[in-house]
Amino acid sequence: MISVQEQDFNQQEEYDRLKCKTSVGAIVTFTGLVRDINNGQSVSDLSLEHYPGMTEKCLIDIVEQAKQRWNIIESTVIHRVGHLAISDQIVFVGIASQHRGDAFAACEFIMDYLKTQAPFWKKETMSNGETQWVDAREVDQDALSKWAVK
Amino acid sequence: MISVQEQDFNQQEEYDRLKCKTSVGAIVTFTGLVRDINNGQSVSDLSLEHYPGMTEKCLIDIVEQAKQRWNIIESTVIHRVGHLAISDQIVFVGIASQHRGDAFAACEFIMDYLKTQAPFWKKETMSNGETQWVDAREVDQDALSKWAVK
Amino acid sequence: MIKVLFFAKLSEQLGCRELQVDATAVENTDQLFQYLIEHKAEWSTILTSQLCLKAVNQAMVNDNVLLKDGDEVAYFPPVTGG
Amino acid sequence: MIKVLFFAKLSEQLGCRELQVDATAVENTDQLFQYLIEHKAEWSTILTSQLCLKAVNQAMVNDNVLLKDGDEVAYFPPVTGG
Repeated sequence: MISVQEQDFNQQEEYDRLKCKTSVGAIVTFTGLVRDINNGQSVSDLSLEHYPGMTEKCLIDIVEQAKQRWNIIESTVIHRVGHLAISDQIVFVGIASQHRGDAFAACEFIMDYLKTQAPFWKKETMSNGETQWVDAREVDQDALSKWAVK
Repeated sequence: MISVQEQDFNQQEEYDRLKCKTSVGAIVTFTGLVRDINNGQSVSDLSLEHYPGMTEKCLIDIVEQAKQRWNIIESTVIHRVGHLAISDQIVFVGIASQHRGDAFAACEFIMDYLKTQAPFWKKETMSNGETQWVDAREVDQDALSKWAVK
Repeated sequence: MIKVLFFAKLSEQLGCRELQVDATAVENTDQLFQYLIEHKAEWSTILTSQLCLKAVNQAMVNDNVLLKDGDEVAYFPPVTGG
Repeated sequence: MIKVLFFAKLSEQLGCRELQVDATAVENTDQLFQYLIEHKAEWSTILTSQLCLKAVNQAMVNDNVLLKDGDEVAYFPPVTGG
């Protein structure tokens, strides 16, 4: 399941959906939240812009790549857009597999690719009222190297 | 939070506990479930024996090691013991961090060490009524190598 | 026509979210970029002073790509979702 | 006394979960293991035919370890939790 949406999502519902088959032995979930501090500056809220159409295509493609590399029984990617406050949920990636190795790797792979490939952009409002577009982090680009085919 | 317990646990409750601070930007959870098939054989249920006292000590030690290697804001490890049925939850590891890299690594590290160090033993009842102790898997021992200090 | 889209900081700086470009005026993305640089006085500086990623028909591309009538080309800063 | 515990498959095979051994009879874990092997006829085969892990005072150890009165020593198969 892939969804780009304004509304919030529910951890238990998403977990239960992943847990639906008796062959599932391992579920890994990742949730990204709006932090109160980014690069040392105090954040008061966030808005998320995206490229409708391309975001969905891009997420489908990333999940497809993960399915080719690891055994995945169920997968979920949810990314929110629009206005978000501190501690709000931004993104959810959940993977159900037979074994934990596949679930961990696929979940982290999807997040690493999403971070550098999926057309979302964050704009922060700081606690002093100023707004600024978040800069891409080099560390996110570097994170991709661990998925290079050896 | 570390707990060895007979009773079930709740995904949402554990997630909410991890999410309690506004500095948290990433939550990774792992849940292990009773699979219907193990090593090609049909399983009907499972009982989990442990070494009371040592299990808790061992889990505390593993979490402590993780905290020395990664930035962890909150952590939870729950392991059930006693009688379990298919699809029942066995183990939960949840990590809350500022950034996803720490949360993924610490969560997988704790699971890999738990799998090879913590004194729990599974006994399966097969669908034909026979019982057998689960054999340790070499792949679990191998999984430790990725955490060797480079 | 070729549909050109701008997103995030880039769209704010250019003061433009969407533009239609005559497909007969540009053969490929290199020519389209040149067209955009010359489109308004300040666009040259904005488009060349920072890293702009591009997508053709909603797939990211690095190289020069042939364009045809009906194509959609988007320009945007490095992504920051997740 | 030294408290000796067996777990899981090993405890089933030996038909024993717990045993008290006189601390004056064994100085270290090697001697304790020798004592257990000789404790009952069938224990030798059971204890030497498979991988037995050991913990002294609830911490896993590989090597020979000195024992004193009040110590707790456990033997068990490779763990299979999680």
